[in-house]
Amino acid sequence: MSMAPAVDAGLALLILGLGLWIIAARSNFAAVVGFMTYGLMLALVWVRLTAVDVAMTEAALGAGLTGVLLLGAAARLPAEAPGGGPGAGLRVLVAVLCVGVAAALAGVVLSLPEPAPSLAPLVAENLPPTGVKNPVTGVLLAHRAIDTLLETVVLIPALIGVWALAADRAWGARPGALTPRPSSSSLTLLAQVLPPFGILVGVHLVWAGADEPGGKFQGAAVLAAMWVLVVMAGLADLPKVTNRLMRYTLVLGPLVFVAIGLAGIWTAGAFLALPAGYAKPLIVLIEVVLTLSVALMLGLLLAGPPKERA
Amino acid sequence: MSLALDLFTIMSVALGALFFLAGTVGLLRFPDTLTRLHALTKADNLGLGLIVLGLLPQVGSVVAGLGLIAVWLLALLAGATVGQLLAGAVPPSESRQSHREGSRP
Amino acid sequence: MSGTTLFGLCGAALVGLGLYGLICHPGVLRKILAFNLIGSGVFLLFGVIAKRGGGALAAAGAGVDGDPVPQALVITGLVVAFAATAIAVALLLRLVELGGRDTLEDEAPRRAPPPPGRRS
Amino acid sequence: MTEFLLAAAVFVLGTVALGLVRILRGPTNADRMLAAQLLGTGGVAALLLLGVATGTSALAEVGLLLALLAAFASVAFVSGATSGGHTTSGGQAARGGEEPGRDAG
Amino acid sequence: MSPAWLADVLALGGDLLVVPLMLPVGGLLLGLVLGGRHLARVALALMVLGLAAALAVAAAVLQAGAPLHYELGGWSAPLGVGLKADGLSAVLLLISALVVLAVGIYAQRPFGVAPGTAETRSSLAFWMLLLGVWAGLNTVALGQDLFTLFVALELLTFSAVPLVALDGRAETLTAALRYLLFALLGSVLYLLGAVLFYGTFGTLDIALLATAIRGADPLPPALLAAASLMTVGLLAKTALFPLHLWLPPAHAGAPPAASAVLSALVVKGSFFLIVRIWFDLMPMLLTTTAAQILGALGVAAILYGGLLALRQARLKLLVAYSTLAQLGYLFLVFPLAAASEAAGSVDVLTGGMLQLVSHALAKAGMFLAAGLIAASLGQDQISALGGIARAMPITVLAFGLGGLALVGLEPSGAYLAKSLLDGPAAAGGQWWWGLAMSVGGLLTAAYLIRVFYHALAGFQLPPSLKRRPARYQELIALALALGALLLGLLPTELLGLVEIGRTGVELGGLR
Repeated sequence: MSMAPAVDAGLALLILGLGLWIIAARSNFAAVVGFMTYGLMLALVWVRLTAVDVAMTEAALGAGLTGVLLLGAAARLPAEAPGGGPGAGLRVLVAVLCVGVAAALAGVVLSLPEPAPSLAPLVAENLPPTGVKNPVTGVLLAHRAIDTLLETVVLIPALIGVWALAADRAWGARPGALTPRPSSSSLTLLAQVLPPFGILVGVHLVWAGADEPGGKFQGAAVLAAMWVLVVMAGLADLPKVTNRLMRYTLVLGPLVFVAIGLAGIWTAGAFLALPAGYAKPLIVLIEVVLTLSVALMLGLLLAGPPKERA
Repeated sequence: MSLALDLFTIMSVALGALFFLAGTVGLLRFPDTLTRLHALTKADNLGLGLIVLGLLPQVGSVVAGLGLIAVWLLALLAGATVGQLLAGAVPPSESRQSHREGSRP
Repeated sequence: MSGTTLFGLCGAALVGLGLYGLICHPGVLRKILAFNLIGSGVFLLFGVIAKRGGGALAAAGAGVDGDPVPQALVITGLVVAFAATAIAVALLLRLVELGGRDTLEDEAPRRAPPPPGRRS
Repeated sequence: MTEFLLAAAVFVLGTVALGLVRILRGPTNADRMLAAQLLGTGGVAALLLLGVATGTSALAEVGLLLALLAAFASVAFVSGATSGGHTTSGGQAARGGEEPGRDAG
Repeated sequence: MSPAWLADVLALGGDLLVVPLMLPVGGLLLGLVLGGRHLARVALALMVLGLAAALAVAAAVLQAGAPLHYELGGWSAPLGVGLKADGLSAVLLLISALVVLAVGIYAQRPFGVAPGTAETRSSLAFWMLLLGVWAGLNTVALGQDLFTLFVALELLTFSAVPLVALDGRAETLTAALRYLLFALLGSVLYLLGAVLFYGTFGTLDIALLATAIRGADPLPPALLAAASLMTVGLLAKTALFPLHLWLPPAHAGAPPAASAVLSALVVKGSFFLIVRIWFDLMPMLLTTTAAQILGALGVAAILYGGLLALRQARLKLLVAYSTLAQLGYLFLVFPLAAASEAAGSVDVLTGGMLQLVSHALAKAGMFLAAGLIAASLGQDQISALGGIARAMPITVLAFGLGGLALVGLEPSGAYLAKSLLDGPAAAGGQWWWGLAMSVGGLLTAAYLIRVFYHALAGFQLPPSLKRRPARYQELIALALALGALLLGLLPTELLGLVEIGRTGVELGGLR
């Protein structure tokens, strides 16, 4: 008997059970911890789906940073979810509707065409001009570069939206959602030992991302996590929201990306096109600067709006 | 040679898996947070260590092996520190305080 | 049934589950969690479609089998979902800080929050 | 060997599932976090087993990421739980009295 | 316009499309670095450039008589991502640039930073978010790839939601949170539809998908699921009845400059995508009951929004409910296009886009005017408006002209739109759509009369104003409202802009 189906079935059961728990739990905190475990299991599912790049992103962003964000929220909210909500009748109605949606989707999944349509051959054919060997990186930075550019740009209004929730007089203060813990030797130790390790992993992910699984988003998420860790241990302060250097770093990545893209109009005939022969170094350059900006943005999104310290 | 290595892998991984089981049983059966904590940090680190050890002969390259060892070391470091932190976060009265839920008294 | 199809069905179920939570759960934090659940279900469908469409790259020896386009889209989508969660959490925390409740229900609470230190 | 490693992965996942009961039952949040910590290590172990069994590339990196982020999450928990931000009933943390931004006219 | 100038622009070809795409993005990046006092001025300068770019694109499209295409990065679909500017895109680009510029001028005072003062929270946030909304809209107008459009929708959402909560009061935070949850649900449903398209046809490019769908027989079940999921998701973002719950508190609670953009433009972005999906992607589905359902929901929105607007005590809430009703008109496009012959369906779409533009101008003007009134009185209870018409004649005139434009008096854009829509309704024997439009017009007139009844009462005793509005702000509101009222005078060649890139054949040919 082959074990692979058992692995898949076990993972599927775990995921569904955890999903049910996240919805059904009474305690907010229990639901969030369930969500983090859920993210971890999802990373395993992505490995099973041979999408290692996604597994890394899920582990770092989906489970890690999102989990920490929600954990912080749960710690500041009442322990139990508020009561109320729709009445029993309506709940049944909604449940029926949701089962219907799920069943319809399941039907669609089962009826997907065979053989499956795929752009994989096209990507494989068009990967050599980009100079990179990781097809996911090729798609993100060459074939669909506009999505990646817009996505880093999307983070800017998101960050502004978070900052805008400050009190007027707190403008110019430091972000206040991360609460530095009163010094504790073990935490300080961890915050000193873990980041060098994490930074190494993050840099390696970015560097290797051109040819192997990994890339800027995964690397940036790790770097952001290490930064936040150091802040939580009280070893470093967050920059004030008006800090110039921070603002320059935030826009550096997208700005370089746009500049290279615009240069492409003259050097390679189209916006976001990369001149032949220079594609790989330019992609690596974009990856590196984007990593810096994205890591900073992710960390700041986690750090919340500026707040005056009491 | 290969057979011996395979045997080594099987033994080591199986033992590691058993440690995980032990850790889980401890997590479920031990009476309070602190004893659970102590049982757990040992069990899961040993479990992961044994599994990594068992996997070493199965990976092709030295680099990959070093990577596995790095994972274990990292988990060890994190587990130890976090265990200590969690222990600090559990005031003796915590088990009688709020945040509780479910059927256990 | 192949594992891939199984995960596809799993994704469909997660969407349904999350939808229920998003509509029915009164707590905002739980609505945010439910949204993330739907999101992961959708991403899982992307993954299933990527896996189904794989093969050609493996044949070309690229080391990854699976359609890289949906995989790239999921990575983009995960970052966007994180940003969405960050805004929602920040809004919620600010609302509670200003004395609001962690729910969007208009009427007064039907069930009083349990007093601290007592089991509900 | 592949089958054995996969079987071991299933076994470890099984213990993980068992450990979930602790997240469900609590009773304290520290217990839940402890369970999550065990699940994290178990998840890493299962990942390594799966990866070696199927010859996944960049396996150690995924493992490292998981271990790093698990440690990070635990620290975040401890910080949140002990920094006084933990409230047990609604609105008590509200400070109120913040002046609203000016209404643009 | 000089031919030489036009020739230069046309020579740019597709590269021209990069300008509206990247101008607001560049503004976002520069703005974050500049911050402080310069931001308001730089943003305004970019908005002037943006209007010029939108005009250039429209001129190029008109001149060419065909859509402009562009392949980003030189990669052609399905691997790459394309841009396209057809008549519809040009209209959305133009109206976005126009309203954003008007609001940008208006907001110089409330969101400017006085010399010598450091950067303030509300000013940085407002200008950055306004640029974000603009970037999202321009990407929605030009995008040809379902996933790129998803990112554009998120750009729009992430910029629009914080605008609602800009004043930081608990009520507006609640409104923003509710809006965000609706919008996120909408996005994720849209994305779900997109993945089903990819799984079935292996591409996300709208044109390639349309071809593949046309050739598919029978239609795969995934297609229906994807179409409904995407439509429902976008309806939640557009706030079509019954998914409208979030809109009134959000639009009424935001600062007026933000409300104007939210009501005039943001909800239109998602509507625009619904039009793209139904008219470009799968026109053959338009003849089915789905179009009738959309139309029926539109009618429900017209009646419900109108009735509730009539019952509001606050001016800004009244304007917000009026937006609900006016959005309903847009959805009559679907059943009417289905009911008309190929040539007529183009007319219907022209009418729909005209209604979109007319409402955008009128509603922006009305929200700005209502905001000025609220700021001057310190509150916006309709019953307490007595004498305001004497104290602030220009503002009240702007509000009134905007209202007349909504009612659809000649020569307003709405009048022309309704006559374009009425023809097919009558010809197709579907008189009830016309009836709904008339009843909606009556309701609109009723709630406006109620406002004027109060505003004109007590003409002898004008209220004491807490602060006087700046004259230029009043004039901006007036200009927007006048624009809506005089839209019907546009030369017919310009109306033909909407038809460019639209053959009508797809629709007619398949029935």
